[in-house]
Amino acid sequence: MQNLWLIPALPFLGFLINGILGKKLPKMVINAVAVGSVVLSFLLVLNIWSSGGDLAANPIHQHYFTWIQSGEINIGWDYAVDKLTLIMLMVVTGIGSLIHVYATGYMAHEEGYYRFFAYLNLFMFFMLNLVLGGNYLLLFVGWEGVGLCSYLLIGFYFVKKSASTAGNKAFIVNRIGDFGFSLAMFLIVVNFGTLDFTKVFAAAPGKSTETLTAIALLLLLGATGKSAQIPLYVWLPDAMEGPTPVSALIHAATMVTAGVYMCTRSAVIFTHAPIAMDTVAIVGLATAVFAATIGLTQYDIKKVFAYSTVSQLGYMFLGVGVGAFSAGVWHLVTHAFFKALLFLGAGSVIHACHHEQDMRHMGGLRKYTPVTMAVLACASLAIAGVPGTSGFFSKDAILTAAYGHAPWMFWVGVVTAGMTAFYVWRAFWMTFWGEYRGHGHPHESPWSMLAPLVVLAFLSIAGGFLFNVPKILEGMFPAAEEVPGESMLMGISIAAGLAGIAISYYMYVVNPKLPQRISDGLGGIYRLVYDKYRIDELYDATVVNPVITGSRSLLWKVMDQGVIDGAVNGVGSEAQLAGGWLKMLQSGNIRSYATWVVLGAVCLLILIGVAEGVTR
Amino acid sequence: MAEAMQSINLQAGVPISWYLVLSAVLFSLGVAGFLFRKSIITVFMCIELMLNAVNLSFVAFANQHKQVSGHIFTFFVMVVAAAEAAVGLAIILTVFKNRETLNIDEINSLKN
Amino acid sequence: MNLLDLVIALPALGFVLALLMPRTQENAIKMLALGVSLATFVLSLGLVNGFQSGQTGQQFVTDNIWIASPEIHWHVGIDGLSLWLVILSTFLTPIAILLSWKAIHDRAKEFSAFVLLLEFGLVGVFAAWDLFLFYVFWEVVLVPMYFLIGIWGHDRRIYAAVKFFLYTMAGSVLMLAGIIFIYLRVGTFDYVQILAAISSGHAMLTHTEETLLFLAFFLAFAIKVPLFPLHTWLPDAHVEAPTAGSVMLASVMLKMGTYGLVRFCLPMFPTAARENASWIVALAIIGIVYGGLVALVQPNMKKLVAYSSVSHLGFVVLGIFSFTQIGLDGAVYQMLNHGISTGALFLLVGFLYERRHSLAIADFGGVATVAPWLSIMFLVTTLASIGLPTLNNFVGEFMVLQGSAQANFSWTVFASLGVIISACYMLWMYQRVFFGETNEEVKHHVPDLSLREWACVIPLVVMMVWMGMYSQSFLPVVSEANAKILDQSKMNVPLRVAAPRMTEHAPPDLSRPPVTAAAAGGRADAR
Amino acid sequence: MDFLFFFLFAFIAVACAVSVVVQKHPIASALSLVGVMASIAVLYLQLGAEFLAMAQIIVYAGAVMVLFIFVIMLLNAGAESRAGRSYAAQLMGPPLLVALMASLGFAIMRGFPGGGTVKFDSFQGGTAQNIGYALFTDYLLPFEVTSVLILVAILGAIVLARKEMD
Repeated sequence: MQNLWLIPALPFLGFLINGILGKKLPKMVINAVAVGSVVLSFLLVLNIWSSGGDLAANPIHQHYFTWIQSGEINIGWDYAVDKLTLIMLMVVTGIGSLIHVYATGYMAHEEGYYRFFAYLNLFMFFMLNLVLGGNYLLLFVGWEGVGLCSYLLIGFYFVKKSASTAGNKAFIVNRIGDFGFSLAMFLIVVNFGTLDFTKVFAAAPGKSTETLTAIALLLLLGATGKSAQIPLYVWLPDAMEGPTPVSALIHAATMVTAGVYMCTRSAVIFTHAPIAMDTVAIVGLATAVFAATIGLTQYDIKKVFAYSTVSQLGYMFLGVGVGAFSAGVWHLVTHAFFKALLFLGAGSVIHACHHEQDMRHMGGLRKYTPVTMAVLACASLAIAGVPGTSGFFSKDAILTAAYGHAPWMFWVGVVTAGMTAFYVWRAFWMTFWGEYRGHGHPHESPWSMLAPLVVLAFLSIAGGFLFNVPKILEGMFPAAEEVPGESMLMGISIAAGLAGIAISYYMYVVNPKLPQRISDGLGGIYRLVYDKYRIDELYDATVVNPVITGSRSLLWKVMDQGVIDGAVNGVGSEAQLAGGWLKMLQSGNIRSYATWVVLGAVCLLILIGVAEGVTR
Repeated sequence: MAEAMQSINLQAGVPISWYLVLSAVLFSLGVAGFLFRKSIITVFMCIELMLNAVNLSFVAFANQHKQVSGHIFTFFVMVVAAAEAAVGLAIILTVFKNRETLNIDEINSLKN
Repeated sequence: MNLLDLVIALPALGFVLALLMPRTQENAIKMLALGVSLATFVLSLGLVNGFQSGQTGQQFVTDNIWIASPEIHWHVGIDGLSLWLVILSTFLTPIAILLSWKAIHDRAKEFSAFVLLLEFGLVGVFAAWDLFLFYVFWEVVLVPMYFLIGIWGHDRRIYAAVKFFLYTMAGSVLMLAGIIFIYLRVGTFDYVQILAAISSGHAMLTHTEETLLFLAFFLAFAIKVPLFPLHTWLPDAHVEAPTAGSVMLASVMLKMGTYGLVRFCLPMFPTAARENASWIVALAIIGIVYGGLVALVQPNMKKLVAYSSVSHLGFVVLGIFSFTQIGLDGAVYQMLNHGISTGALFLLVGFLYERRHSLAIADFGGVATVAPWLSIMFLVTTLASIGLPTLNNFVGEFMVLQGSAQANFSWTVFASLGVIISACYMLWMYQRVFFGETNEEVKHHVPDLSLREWACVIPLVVMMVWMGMYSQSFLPVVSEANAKILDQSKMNVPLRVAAPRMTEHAPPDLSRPPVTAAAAGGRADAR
Repeated sequence: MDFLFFFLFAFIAVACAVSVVVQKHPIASALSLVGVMASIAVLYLQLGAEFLAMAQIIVYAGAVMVLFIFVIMLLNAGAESRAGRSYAAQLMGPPLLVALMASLGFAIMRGFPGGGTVKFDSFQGGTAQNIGYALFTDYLLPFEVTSVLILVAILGAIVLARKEMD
C-alpha cells in the first residue's frame, strides 16, 4: 500500500524548509531540498507506476481526514489514483523534476533564489493535490493553489511593475474562471449531495440533461480560466513576465493543462451534456485558431511560445469536446514534453543572449549554442507534427476524432496546424539562422540546464511511442467512433505541418525581405493581429475601467458618501435644526418657564378628566 | 351648583369639597402671582401661598379619612418650606448682591 | 461560580485593578492587562476542554437573580454557537493589548482598562441568556469602544466616535423596546422561558407584532453587522480608531450583530425571519458586491479593509438567512474566520502605520524588499481574506455559498461575484503597497517585524491555517447548536399564531412536546 | 356655626391672597400673606388639626414670614420695576389660569360629590399627642431625614450668606 500523501507532502516539506530557513541556507542545501523533494515524489510515482497492478479495476483511494462536514455534506481529504491521475502524476513530477534541475542553473545568479524554489515546491504541492484529489473540492484546492503559485512566480520580479501587474491579472482572471468552477461545485452538491468523484460519476447518468449541461458549462468556464481559453486566455501571454522555468513548468506543461484534466476527469458529466461538449470543442477550436494567428506576428520569443501554448491547449479542448478524451490527454502529455522543452530552450537562448527576448535581436545562434539548437529543433519538429515525433501522434488522434465529429473542425484544425508549424519554425529560423543581431557575446548554457533539455528532447521525439495514452486509458472513456479514410486525413495534416515549415524556411531564410513586405501589404489587419486583436484594451474599456470609475465616482462618492452618509448626517442636522427651534422656548425667563409648567399641568388635568369621562 | 347648594344640610357641617375649592382658589392665586409678579420676593411668597393651599387640602383629606397621615405630610411640607425659605432667601440675598436687582425678568442666566 | 463566570469576571476585575494602579506605572499596567487577558484566555480554553459535545442546551450555566423586580437574572451559559465566539474574544484581547504596547503611551492606564472592559462586555454578550443582561452587556461594549476611538483615534476621531455611538444606539434602543415588549407579554427576561412561551404560542404574538419585533431586533443587529445601507459608520470608525480598536471592532464586535441574528432573530421570530429573508438576502448580496466594489477604489488601507468587512459580513448574513444547515454553519464559521483574518489585516495595517505614520496606499510601495517577513505575513492574511483554499475563509465562504445555493441558486451566482472582487481589491492593494520600487521613506522607516509583533501575528496565522485545514476541531459543536436553532426557526408557524384564538377547539399539536416540559427539559439539559 | 367660620375665614384667606398678588410693595404682600396663613390656621382648627394650626401660626406666620420681612427690609426692596417681560406669561397666563381653575373645580366636583362634611370636634386625631406618636413610630425615618434636611438648609444658608460677605 503506497502512502499517497507522501507525494505532495515531500514538496511541501521542501517549501517549508526553503521558505522559512532558506535565507540562511547555502545554495547547495537549497538545491538539494528543492530538487530532492520533487525527485523523491517522482520516484514514489514511479513506484506506483511499476507496482501499479490493475488500476482500472481497483483505483487506489485513501481517506485521511474529514475536512468539511455539515449536515449531510461531508467532504474528506481524500487522495485517489487511477490511470488518468497516474499519467498526470508522471507528467507533473517528471517534468517538474527536470525543470527544477534546470532552474538550479538558470536561476543561479538571481536574488531570492530560495524564495523561487520555495514557491516552485509549493506549486508542486498544489499541483499534486489537484491531480490526486478524490473530490471536486480537493481538486479546487489544488486549482486555486497553483493559481496562487502562478501569481507569486509571475510576480517573482516584484520590483518590476509589469511583473506584479501580470501576476494580479493572472490571479484575477483565474478567479473569474474559478467563479464558474465553484458554481459548478455548488450545483453538483445541490443535485448530487456529494463532491466525491466516484459518487458523482456513478449518479450522473441518472440526472437530467439540463442540470448536467449547466454543470458542464460552468466547469468549462473554470477550465477556460485556468487553461487560458477564449474568453479568459488574456492572462497567459502576460504571465511570461515570470522567470522562464516558471513559464515552462506552470504556463506550459502542467498548470494550464489542469483545465483539460478537469474536463477529462468529468468526462461522465460532459458526455451526458452534448451541448456542453460542442461548446468545449468550439471554444477549443476558436482559441486554437485565434491564438495561432497572433503567434504568427509576435517577436518576443516567449510570447510566441505563449500563444502557441494557448493554441495547443485549444487543441486539447477540441479533443475533449469531440469526445476523444484520451487523445486530449495524450496531447496534454506530449505537449508537456515539447512545450516545456521549447520554453526551456528559449530560456537557454535568452540566457545566452543576456536576457534578450526579442527575436529581432537574435539570430545566428547555431554557432554559439549548438546543443540548444539541436534540442529546440526536436521540439519544433514535434510541435509541427512531423511523423514519428510525439506531437504527430497526439495531434493526429485529435484531428481524426474531430473529423469524425464534424469535418469542418478537422479542416480548421489542419490550417491551425500549418500555422503552428509556421510560427514555431519562424522563431527557430530567426533565432538560430542568419547573423547575430544582438549585443555582447552569446554563450552556451551550463550542463545543469542542458541535461534536462536533452532528456526532454528525447521525450519530445519518442514520447508518442513511450506513452501511448489511449492504450493506457483504454476503457476509461467511451471509444471514439471509427473514422473512414484515416490515413488520408493523416496525410493532410502531415502535409500542413511540413508546408508550414517550408514556408517559414522560405520567408525567413531564403528570402528574409518577404515578411516585411507581407506585413506592409496587410497594413491594418497586420497591426490588429500584432496588437493581439486589442482584446486587452477591449476588456479594459468594457469591463475594468467602467467598474473602477463606476465604483469610485458612483458607488463611493455618490452612493456611499453622498446618499447614505448624506442621509445619516442629514438626520443629524435636521435634529439640530429642530433643536434650534425648540431652543427658543428656553428663554431663560423663569416666568415663561412657569407658564409652560402650568400649561403642562392644565393639559394633564384635562387629559385625566377626559380619561375619567371615557371610562364612566 | 344651585342644586348642590340646596341639598346641603346646614346642620351637617361644611362639605369637604368646599375646602378643596378654597384650596384650589388659593393655589390658583399663587400661580397667578408667580406668573405676573416680577419681584423675586413676591414670587417667592406666592410659592409659599401655593404650598399653604396644598397643605389645606391635605388637612381636609385627613379629616375626611379620619387619619393622621395628612397632618404628617403637612408637617413635612412646613419643614421643607421653612428650609426652603432659609435657603431661598439666602439665594435672593446673593442674587441681589451680584445683580443689584430683584426683577425676575432680568435674572435670566438660565439662557445659554 | 463556575468557569464561565470566572471568564467573564476576570476582565472586569482586571479593569478595576488597572484603574486602581498609579498612572505613572505604565509598564506595570500594561503587564497587568496582558496578564489578565492571557489568564482569561487560558481559562476560556478550559471551556473548550469542558464543553460536552452532543448536548444541545447551554453549558456552564449560572442562573441567579440579579435584580429582584423586575426579575432580571444573571443567567449565563454557552452553547456551541457562543463557545467559539467567547474564545475569539479572549483570544484577540491579549493580542490587541500586545500590539498597542508601543503605539499607546498617552493615558496607557485608561487604555488598558478600556480594553479589558471591552473584553468583559464581549464575553458577556456572547454568554448572556437573559435578554436584559444581554442588552446590558451590549451597551457595556459600546462605552469602551467609544472612548478607544474618541481618545486614541486619529484626526477625525470625535466625528467617528459620535457617529459610531449614535448609529449603534439608534438600533439598540429599538431592541430595548422590543425586549420590554416581550417582557410585558411573557413576564420574564429569561431567554429560555421566552423561547418556550413564544414557540408554544403563550406569548400570543400576532403576525404584525412578530414582524415589528423582528424588525426592531433586526435593525439593532443589522447596524452592528453592518448590513448594506447601514454600514457607513464602519469605515469612519475603523479609519479613526487606533489599531487595537480596529482589531477588536472588526474581529469581535461586528460578530455581536451576526450572533444576535442567529441567537435571537431566528428562534424567536421564525415566521418573520423567513418572510423577510428575501430582502435581507438581497441586501446582504448587495453588500457583498457593493462593499467589494467600493473597497476596490479606496486610497486608504484601513478603509479598504473596512469595506471588505462589509463585503465579508454580507456572506455571513447570506448564510444565516439561507436557512440551511450548511449555510448557517458556514455563517458561524465565517464569523470566526473573519475575526481572525480581518483582525490580522488590521493588525498588519496597524504595523505599517506605526512605521510610516500613514494609511494612504500611495505612500507605500516596495515594502516587500525591506520587510520581507512582514510582507509574507501580510500575503498569507490577504490570501486568507480572499478565500484561498487551505486557509480559513475558504471553508466558511464555501459553506455559506453552498447553503445559499441550496436555498436559491441565483443568490449564489451573485454572491460569488464578491469572491472575484475580493481578489481584485486585496491583490491590487497588496501590489501597490508591497511590490514595486522601494521609495526613500519606506526604505528608512519600515523595518521588518519585531519579536513583539511576531508574537501578535503568529497565533493568528496559525489559526488561519488550522481553521482552513481542519475545520473539524471547530465545526461539530457549532453544527449541533445550529441544528437546534434551525429546528426552532422551523416551527409550524400558522398553527402557532392561530393557537391563542382557538385554544378550545384546536386539536393538540402532537408533533411537539408540551411547552412546560420542553422548557424544563431544556433547562435540565443545561445543568 | 361651621359655615359661618368657614365662610368668614375663607373670605379673609381669599381676600388676603388677592392682596398678596396685587400689592405693589413687597411688605404689603408679606403682611397679606400673614393674613392668609392665619386664616388658614383657623380653618385647620376647624378641620381638627390643632397641632398644625399652632405650627402654622408659629412656624409660618411667625418664623418664615419674619424672615421674609427681614430680607425685604435688608434689601430695602421697593415697588417692583417694570423692566423685562415674559410674552409667554402675558399671553397664555390669563387663559391658562381660567383653565386651571375650571379644571381643578371640575375635578373636585366630579371627584368629591358627597365626600362628607366637616364639623368642629368631629375629628380629634390632630392633637399634638397623636402627631407625636405618629412621627416617632411610623414616620421616624422621614422625621430624622427632615432634621438632616434642615441642617443642610442651615449650612446652605450660611454658605450663601458667607459668600455674600466676601
